[in-house]
Amino acid sequence: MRVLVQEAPFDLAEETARFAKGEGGSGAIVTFTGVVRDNDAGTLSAMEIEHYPGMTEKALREIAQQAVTRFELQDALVIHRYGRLVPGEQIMMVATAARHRRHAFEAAEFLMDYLKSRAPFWKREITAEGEAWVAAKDEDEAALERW
Amino acid sequence: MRVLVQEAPFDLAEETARFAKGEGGSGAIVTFTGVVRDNDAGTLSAMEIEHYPGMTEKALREIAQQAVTRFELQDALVIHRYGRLVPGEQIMMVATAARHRRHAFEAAEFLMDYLKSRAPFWKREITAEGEAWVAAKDEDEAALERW
Amino acid sequence: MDVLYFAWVRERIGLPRERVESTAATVAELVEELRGREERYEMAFSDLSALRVAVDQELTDFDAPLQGAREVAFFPPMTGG
Amino acid sequence: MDVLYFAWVRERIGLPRERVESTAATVAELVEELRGREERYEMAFSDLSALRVAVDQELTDFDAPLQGAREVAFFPPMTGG
Repeated sequence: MRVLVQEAPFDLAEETARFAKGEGGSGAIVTFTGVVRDNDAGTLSAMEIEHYPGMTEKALREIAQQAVTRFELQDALVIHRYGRLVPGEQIMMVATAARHRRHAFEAAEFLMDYLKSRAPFWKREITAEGEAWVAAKDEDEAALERW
Repeated sequence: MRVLVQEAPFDLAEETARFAKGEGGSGAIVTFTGVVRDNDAGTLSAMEIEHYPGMTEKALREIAQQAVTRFELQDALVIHRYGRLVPGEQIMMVATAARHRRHAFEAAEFLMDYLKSRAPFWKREITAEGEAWVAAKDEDEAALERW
Repeated sequence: MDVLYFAWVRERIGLPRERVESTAATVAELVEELRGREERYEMAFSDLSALRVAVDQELTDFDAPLQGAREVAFFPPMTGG
Repeated sequence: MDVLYFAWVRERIGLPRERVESTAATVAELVEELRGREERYEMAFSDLSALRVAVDQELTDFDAPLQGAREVAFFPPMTGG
């Protein structure tokens, strides 16, 4: 299990290769990568991500450990960035390895649903029109009820 | 959209990086990678994959196109190998890019469910005890009913 | 038309493809003709529920018409992924 | 104890963390003390349903006891991923 919270970009290809190499014959590997998306008006200049140093690592580790236990994962990876990111940059990734594809998929969705609403990150959008904190969505909270 | 049917190994890291680079601000990227898994007894020496040249490419292309339309994907990738593979080798991968993570996840699962039962591949396991064709599972056929 | 066999269907019949002259109107009729040939065909086609069929590289069922078909393939349920 | 503020809670209060001497038994009591201080606290804590709280880096609720707590953090609902 590997959990990284960092300001620097990560290398998706390298992380994916490393994870696949170490997965130990699990059969199924799922990755999810989040990318900063421009807004509909095309005016997003940056996304600033604030976090809670100390608690973030702890929360991510707990979420990843829950996923490993619940979905019988061989391995799990979580990388989440903070700081100032521009459209097109990768914000975060998760990877899961399991013997059965359904478990690998479910675990990755579980990780994402929990990261969205239970890991102490806050996003702020900087646009041509001004700056604003991204509001949490009711649907993100509702997504946790599946698990 | 990219569909590859090949005997040679593919480079997961390179394919993932290439896909992520071309995803055009979609926000969410999901990949699934299938790896040859040893059997429980640890006696699998190889997995031989037979396919139907011509129909395979056509079927994969149709399945990928359906996923793109149905889940509003920005892009989709399917790579599937045939021939003789040993435990630990990567058999196949799919990648999906969408604006919303749920769509990217669902599309990858849709692709996998259809690849399992609707793409003309047949697996044969070569073990210390002998050789046998892998039987299709009822649950794989049932999985299609979700869609 | 060309008739193709894959996986254990190919093994039972003993060849991957052959040219078949037939006036069968449907896949089912073609299967009946083949079964009448030799025991290895009878063995391969003994349980149609264990078989799948594609006509001109499209999955279809045993009721499918063969008019104009160039290629018919028989194989067990697929195990991709 | 240390009290931390994140995102717009930090902006409204005007600082990221401060040392607070308090005998509040619960998070809710601590919030009441802070609201009584200045208008910027009153503004930050006006709608508790829009806030989340962590005690010693564990998410909890406003009824949580503060006995032995070293660090309390207030912030809006999280938006990770």
